[in-house]
Amino acid sequence: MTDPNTTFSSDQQLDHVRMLEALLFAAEEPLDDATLAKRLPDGVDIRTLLEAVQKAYELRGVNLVQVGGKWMFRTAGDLSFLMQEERVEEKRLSRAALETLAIIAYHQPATRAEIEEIRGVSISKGTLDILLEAEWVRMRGRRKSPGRPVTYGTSDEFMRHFGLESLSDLPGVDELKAAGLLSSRVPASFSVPIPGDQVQLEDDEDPLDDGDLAPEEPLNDGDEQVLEA
Amino acid sequence: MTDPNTTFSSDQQLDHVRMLEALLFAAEEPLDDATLAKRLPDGVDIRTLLEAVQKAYELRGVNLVQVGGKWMFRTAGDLSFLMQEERVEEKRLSRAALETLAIIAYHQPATRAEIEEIRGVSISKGTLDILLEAEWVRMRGRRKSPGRPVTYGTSDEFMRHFGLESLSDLPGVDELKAAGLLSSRVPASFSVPIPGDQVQLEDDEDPLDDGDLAPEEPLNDGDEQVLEA
Amino acid sequence: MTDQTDIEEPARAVETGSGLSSSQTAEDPFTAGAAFNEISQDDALIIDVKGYEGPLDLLLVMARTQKVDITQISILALVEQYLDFIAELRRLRLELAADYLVMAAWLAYLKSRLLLPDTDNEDEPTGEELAAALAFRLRRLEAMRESAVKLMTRNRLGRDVFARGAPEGVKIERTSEFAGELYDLLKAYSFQREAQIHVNYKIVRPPVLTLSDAREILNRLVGDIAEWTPMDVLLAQMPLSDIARGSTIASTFGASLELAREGAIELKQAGAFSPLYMRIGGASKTPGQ
Repeated sequence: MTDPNTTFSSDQQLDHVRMLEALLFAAEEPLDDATLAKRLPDGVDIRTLLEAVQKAYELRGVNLVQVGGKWMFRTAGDLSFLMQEERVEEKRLSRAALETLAIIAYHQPATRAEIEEIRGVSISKGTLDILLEAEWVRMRGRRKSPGRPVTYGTSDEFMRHFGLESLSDLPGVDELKAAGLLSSRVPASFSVPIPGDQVQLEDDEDPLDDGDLAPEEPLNDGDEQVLEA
Repeated sequence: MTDPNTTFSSDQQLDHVRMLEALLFAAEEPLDDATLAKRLPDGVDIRTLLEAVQKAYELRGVNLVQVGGKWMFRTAGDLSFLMQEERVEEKRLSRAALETLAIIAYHQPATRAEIEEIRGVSISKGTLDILLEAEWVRMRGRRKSPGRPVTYGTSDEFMRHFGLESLSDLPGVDELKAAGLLSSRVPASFSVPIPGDQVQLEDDEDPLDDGDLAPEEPLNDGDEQVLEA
Repeated sequence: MTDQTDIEEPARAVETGSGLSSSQTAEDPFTAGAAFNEISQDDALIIDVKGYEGPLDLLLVMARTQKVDITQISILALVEQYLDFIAELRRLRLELAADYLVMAAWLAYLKSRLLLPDTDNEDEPTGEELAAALAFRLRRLEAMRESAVKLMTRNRLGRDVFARGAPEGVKIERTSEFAGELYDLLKAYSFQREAQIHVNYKIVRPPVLTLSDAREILNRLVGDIAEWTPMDVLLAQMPLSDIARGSTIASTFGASLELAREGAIELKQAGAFSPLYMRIGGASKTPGQ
């Protein structure tokens, strides 16, 4: 186990580490580099500092982790047995919702039709609603194709909940990609779409229209076309 | 600065420290010895452990503190400045307050009755309070007239805020006309007073009585006479 | 009703053979195949198929009964198994969702392509290509299922790992400060001072020739003129120096139209923009008459 203190080159760096610890401990939400940098004295190398802190806490009861590009402290995974009392009641996800979530996560951006194609069955009313409500899935944009269907992707909350640093951390994503199983086509081609960046729209996506985000509108009747109305 | 890790006598103690850290970190409330003991393996000397953890975090950005016999992690007191963000919100004056302020500025020293006469409407409760609160208006003294009404004038803060060097910088009729604020049709007899000194009392003013500055008294009931009581 | 149990059995059989359900630990509510457990005795005839998440799911479950590794399954055997199953359900006159029938039709086609020698038609995919497409879809669905399980068994926030229970947060101290512009202040002052000015306004008549005045003047002038006279000449005689000429012309012209209609005067004009002549009405008759 490393000594967190000897890792730091100077008293000044130690001061900065203390600040970083305090900020990340106090934060209600994961913080990104920019937010941290704004709070710390000018000219501090945030990345180096974060890595130092991450290392210092690596083997402790609380770890510094990066989720979706943001930093947060959380309890060490191996201590989950201790935390029974803190567990929150989970929503039960149906098998359909679970599969839909996985498809959206690995194939994003994915349209409803694409999800249905992979599952070989239409998505029942409410399945997407449940995922949207859980804030694990969000509407990303619209596919630039006839009917301009809405595309879905995962949210920051998804990254946070599953402790993913980025989408390339999705379990098994590399193997799936290599096997061509994230392709929409038979892997004769074996060219595979990498699950794209969460925030940036892809080339074939348009941003959502204003009305798309109206809460009651989109998904309740299982017909994407309604969004166009 | 001590090394938190070398403080612990054994791997087993380190395990317990990790547990303690995780429990205290995730807890929504400070935890007492008994609660901690119940959740840690049997036979752990909680007190020794807590002291060890407390010592380990002593100089870090996060400290273990005891409040009311219960334990919790807190960000270090000297870093509290990091956790605060000051935000100044601009509040705009109501039209009534602005008009009242303007009249006080030009016509000072002015009593409430005089302000009302110029405005043609009575001043609602609180309008003067707001101006006093904004520290743009102050009570100057009392008019040497029946009822000895309080006279109002502007403050240094008013001058600062509106960028005036002296009250005589307030524009006169011609300047107001030139700025298009007064129409060209005002009768020749129309005049704008040139306010006197902001600080010195005029001949017809008495200084304020001692009781006048009591906070709750003056303006809330909209009746100047009460001040005399 | 013995048929009912007959139907239920094969369905259950494939189900328990599924490697999927065993890989999903029952203790995890997220991953338990809840749909499988909802088959009740009364509804068995209908729900039995509904226990599957569509035809692809049914195929996947059947494939699982063939081989643990679905890359090794015999597509032809799978197709036959599916078609037999559907045929049995139809024999029992069970209502089947269209999805299942569409899949059955497609699989029947696939079967024929696999059994018959390839045609030379380049536009049609070969039986092998079709089989590969089906295998791909099955593997892809299975991959997503496995991924869902892996995802759900990660250390999840709020279940396995925890964020700070009582974050101090960043305290935002809001101080409100009054703001005002000198301009607004002066505007407010001017506005209300002016509002309190009491003035008597005298309404000044605008310097125009009214229609009725024009009519009166014209009546008087034309009364003396029996010969055609240009309007300009008449206008020159009008004693109205301080009135705008445009207004005079307009009103005079308007009045002349009115008078002409009443027969008091006559008008003539050779063409557009040429001079307008007027004379007293009835002047064509000899004055003597």
